[in-house]
Amino acid sequence: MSILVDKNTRLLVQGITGGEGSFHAQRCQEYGAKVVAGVTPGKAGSQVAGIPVFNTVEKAVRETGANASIIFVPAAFAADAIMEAADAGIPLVVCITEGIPTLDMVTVTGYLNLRGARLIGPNCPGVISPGKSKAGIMAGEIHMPGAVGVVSRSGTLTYETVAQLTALGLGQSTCVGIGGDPIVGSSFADMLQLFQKDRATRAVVLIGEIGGSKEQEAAEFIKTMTKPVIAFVAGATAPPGRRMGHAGAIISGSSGTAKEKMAALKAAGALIAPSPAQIGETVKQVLGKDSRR
Amino acid sequence: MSILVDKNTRLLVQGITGGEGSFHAQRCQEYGAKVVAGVTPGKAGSQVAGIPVFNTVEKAVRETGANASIIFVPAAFAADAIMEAADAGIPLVVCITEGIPTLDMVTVTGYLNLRGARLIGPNCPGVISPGKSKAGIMAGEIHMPGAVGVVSRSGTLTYETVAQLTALGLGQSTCVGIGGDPIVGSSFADMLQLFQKDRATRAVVLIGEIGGSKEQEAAEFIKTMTKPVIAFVAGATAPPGRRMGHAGAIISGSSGTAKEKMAALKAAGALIAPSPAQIGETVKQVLGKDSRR
Amino acid sequence: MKIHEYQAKQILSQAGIRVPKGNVAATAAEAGRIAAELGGRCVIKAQVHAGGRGKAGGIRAATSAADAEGLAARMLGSRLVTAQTSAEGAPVSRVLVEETVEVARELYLGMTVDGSAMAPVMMASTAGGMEIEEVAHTQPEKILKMAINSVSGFQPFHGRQLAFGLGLEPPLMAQATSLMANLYRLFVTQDLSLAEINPLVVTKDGRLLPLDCKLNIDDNALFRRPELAALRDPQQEDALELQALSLGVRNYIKLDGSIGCMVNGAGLAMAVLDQITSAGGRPANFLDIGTANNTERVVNAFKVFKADTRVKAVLVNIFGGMARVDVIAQGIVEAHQQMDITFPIVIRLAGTNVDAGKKILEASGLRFITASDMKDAAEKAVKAAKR
Amino acid sequence: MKIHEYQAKQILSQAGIRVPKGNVAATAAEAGRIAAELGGRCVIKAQVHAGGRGKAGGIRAATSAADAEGLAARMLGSRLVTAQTSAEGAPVSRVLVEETVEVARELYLGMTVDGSAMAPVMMASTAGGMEIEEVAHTQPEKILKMAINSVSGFQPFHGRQLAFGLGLEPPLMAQATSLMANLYRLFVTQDLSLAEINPLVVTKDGRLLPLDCKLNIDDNALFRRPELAALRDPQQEDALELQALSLGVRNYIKLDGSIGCMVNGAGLAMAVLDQITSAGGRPANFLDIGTANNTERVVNAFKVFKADTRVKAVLVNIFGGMARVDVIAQGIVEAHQQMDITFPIVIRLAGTNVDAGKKILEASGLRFITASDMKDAAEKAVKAAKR
Repeated sequence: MSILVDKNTRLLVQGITGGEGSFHAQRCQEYGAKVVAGVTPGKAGSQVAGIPVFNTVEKAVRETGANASIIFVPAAFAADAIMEAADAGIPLVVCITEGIPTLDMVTVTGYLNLRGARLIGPNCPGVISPGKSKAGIMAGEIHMPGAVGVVSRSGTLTYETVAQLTALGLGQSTCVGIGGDPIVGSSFADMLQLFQKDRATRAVVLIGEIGGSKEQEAAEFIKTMTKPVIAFVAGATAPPGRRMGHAGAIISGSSGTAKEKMAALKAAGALIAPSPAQIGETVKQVLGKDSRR
Repeated sequence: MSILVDKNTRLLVQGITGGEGSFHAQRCQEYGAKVVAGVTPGKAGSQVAGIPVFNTVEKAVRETGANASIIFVPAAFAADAIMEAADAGIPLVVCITEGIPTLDMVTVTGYLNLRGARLIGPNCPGVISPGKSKAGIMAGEIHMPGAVGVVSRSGTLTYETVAQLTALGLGQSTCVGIGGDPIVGSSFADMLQLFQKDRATRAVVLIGEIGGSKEQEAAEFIKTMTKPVIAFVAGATAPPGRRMGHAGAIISGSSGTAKEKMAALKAAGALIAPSPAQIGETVKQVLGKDSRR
Repeated sequence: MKIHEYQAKQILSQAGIRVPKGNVAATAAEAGRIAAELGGRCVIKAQVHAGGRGKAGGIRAATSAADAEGLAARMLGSRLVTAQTSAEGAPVSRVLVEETVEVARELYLGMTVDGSAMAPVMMASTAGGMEIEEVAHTQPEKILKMAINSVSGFQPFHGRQLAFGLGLEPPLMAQATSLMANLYRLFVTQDLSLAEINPLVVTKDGRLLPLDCKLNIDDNALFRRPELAALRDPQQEDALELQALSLGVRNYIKLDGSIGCMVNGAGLAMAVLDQITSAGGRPANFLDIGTANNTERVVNAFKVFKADTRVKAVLVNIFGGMARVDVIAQGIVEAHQQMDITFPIVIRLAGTNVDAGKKILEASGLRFITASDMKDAAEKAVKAAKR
Repeated sequence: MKIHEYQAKQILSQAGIRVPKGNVAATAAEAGRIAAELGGRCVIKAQVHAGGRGKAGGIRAATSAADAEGLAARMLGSRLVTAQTSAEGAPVSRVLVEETVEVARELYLGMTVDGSAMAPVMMASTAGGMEIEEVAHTQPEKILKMAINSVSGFQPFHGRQLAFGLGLEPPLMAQATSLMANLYRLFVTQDLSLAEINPLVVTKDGRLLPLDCKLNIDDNALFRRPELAALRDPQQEDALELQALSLGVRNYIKLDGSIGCMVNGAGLAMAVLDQITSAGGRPANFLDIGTANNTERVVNAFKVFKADTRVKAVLVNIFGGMARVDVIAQGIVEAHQQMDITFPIVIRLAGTNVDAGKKILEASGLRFITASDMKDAAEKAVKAAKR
């Protein structure tokens, strides 16, 4: 098993005729994802690598049965694209786009809540269930099927983590980047809940960042989990009040620091990796000790 | 039993220091309702007939445990008052106010949906569970405790119906006016569902009006009901395209006519009273024949 | 509240929606000048609050400024009788003089508030120019409907879905979504209750233009839209209804019978009309006297009955609740003191303070026909009106 | 994006919020004239993008126009060093000259977007004039918070609840709810990321006035707020960061160490800073090179490293995904061709096209210190910087 995406995922690519959309649609396809449709308004009838293109998501869903969407449209139009996917009844929307205005995301999350759709991102690398499917921009080849779930606010730091895991022979059930913006569709806690229920996942790696309080909320959920959680929070040495690339990564007040976040995670029972280079090792220690299957 | 209000209802009156608010707060109290608080911004600390007045609903709820609110504030401020009640966690809000702009009600119903609060009205006479409690402006003395549920879009036509029922010795479990506006918080179907579940209710009277399609939606639900429904739809002789006092009572297109509504209700198994003066008699015939308890 | 087509188009234009070139004229000379500015060839449209103008001769093509002036001269000051007006028709005091547009396609675009969806709904159809309710009845699949909840508001995807559904490809698609976004914003910010652009035409030179437009404003919201309230044209309203309104009798609607009705509550008032009809009579009006407890409004209602020469009898049916029966009774007595009332009055009273009310009527020494219930009242009123 | 206090107050004023009387001056003479218009007695406030101005002498009371002119003359052209600026301080090129206000109470009012509530949040406190984060830490009960979801938007009841919570009774309550409604509308329509009125004062003559105000604009929304984007004051920004920005290196933040960093991805970049620190070194900057696959941005990043005289070594850590390692490697080689690079460069490469990237570096014949993973890279960079 796995979470979010698997062999049954029928992927739609919004913005498929753009450079990134077209490139990654093909990479997902090559990895084994069923990419069933693309959407670019006004480009209906054309194809990208054999994938049919539609004018609207509604039509694409009606004709192809797409049940997940990955979005590559530019920031100014991304909120509309996410809502279009939810309106068309797509239950899982992955938004890669970076730089979406925060207040657009207030509207989007309110609307998705109403429609009952799940959003991963924006400003995220997406989702991969190694060996099954990929709705994301991560390099598929660094992954390996297995029992470790990975959830992160950061893209490349996830790759780093996955590379460490794979090098140590620790495969992954699913890796999710939830995104680095102040408002994202899914929280750490949402993903931990799915991993806790997923039979294929034996341990979860959580990679946090400075800013906000999502790691503290995750800590509250970790208290209720039976599976081990290994955590790292980036930005311990970042100066306060600055936006560190990720719009969410601003330390404001006392609750946003890496120190406090790590303390909360530790108090909730998570194991803290001593440095970003030691995340893989820490997982190995835990799984070695962990007698539960 | 009964629906919506009973002996456990702790009623808050919003706009209690106004003429109507103060008058009806006392009438509800006299009828036996537990009127625990009133709200008028800026009048905290004062009293109306022994009922303490607060500045905000939040404070009133915190201090008195109010679990229902009846609203008498003017139309321009009523939407805000309804949302304030829902925001403070009140699960049942009854809005008497007439003349609220339709688009305000779009906002209000969206917000109440989010908060999980139930709204009765606006532009309605409210709710009475005879012998138990009253959150409305109906004259209590025409009612009589019993087994007939009444739900109506109209105020005085409800009184007319209740008077007929009482004169025939047919008491009422609960009488609800859902309001005559195009957008109201609760539909016929919502109320029918509660009456169907209510053990004290043996039959339900539904009084519809021209305009909209709420009666047709009710008909859909009636198909699933085991209790008899007696219906009347006012406005069979009203001219199309005119607003008959109730903003909702405009016949537009073909689906809003009394004829179509009565046909839909009849097809769903409801008994149609031949005239507004014969609603009581029709109920009596049904309950006489009805062998179910 | 209804407004004229020319007013509606001005509002569209202010909302950023392109409308046909043209202007409104109150005199034939003015119409001629506008026609000249448009190059002579133009369309003259009678401004009345009713549809069906085309078939009734209220929309005419002019070939020159002189022609336009002549057509306007014939329309202005006349009354236009259409399928939607009374037999007397509606007075034409203004005409809209507009450019002639070469039409390639006729579409429909409308907005209203859907009580079931509890949201504004945008409707679009390729069956433009037709009566949309007729289309809804016979070809419902031809109407695209989209409820727009207030969480998202109108988003470009709503527009694309409707536009592609209408078969509008880029660049018309972009024109359409922009027009729809502007119409939505207008609707929700200006408290409209109905907006209809029918037909919305695609011109042969590739423009998307509202050829006709109807905007209604939510009466309940007029208090906060003074600039829209000011657009009311009393000339387009019924004389009796206007008189009632000016007397503070707000919920009065003229019908075509002979029995004047005074009832409290809209639902009960409609039921009384039904009861009169089923008793074989015809009501002269709908009148919800409401709950304001003062005798003056009752007196004023009787002034309206008296002004209505068709009224042969009056039926008063009051079920006191918020409204107090004694106040109504007192009003009826005062009406008799203030004017000479010759028609018979059937009265049925019940509810709050009914006994006090009955006593007031008895003490007055006036003659009324009393009734025990609404059926009884209706039957007696029908009988009284036939005498 | 940050803006100045005087700009923020102009924006508040346009949004219908009353602000203290006054004006901004770029010269001492101008300041004197404004002071004279205000009656002589006034306050002179240095305009810099940093808090803590009061304690640092950036806010001074003037007793006359001449006094005001003198104070302004001393401030203008100087650099103000506060607890929130660097040691060099921020340049003062404008002063705000404002009426002196008699303060009865100091309150706090702020808005930001709460990532957990996924909504704008309005915060109010009776602890006005204090650092709100300090209050949040020590007396959290003193901060009233209200998340305002986009379904309802800001409603009067939100305002009443906050105003009564602050102890504001009518008529100040009405002033407060109106101010809050305007602030909310401003926040959501202008894409603000932070709005702080601190202190919001109740004056002795019963006015509610924003005495200081900070507005930040969401960088992601600047594309649709050109009028706000135009308010940027580059003088208030760090010279190296400005240079980076002008070279298209957007995610560059100057830090206080000696190791220049070039990383792809913000999270990985932060982790690299952490790794350098734990290896005993100090990073000179944060730099997320992003995913744009062109060599020019890499070359430009090296231009910034070269311009930064503190840089003793550079650490390049790239985990290719969207970004391709070969392009980055090519960029590093081109940087050496275009400029004389003397500092040692530690390079760790992984991910997409890593082999091609390594070949490019080898083929260049240039000397680099290669590292196997980020820990190794950090340790080697720290060692290199110490030499």
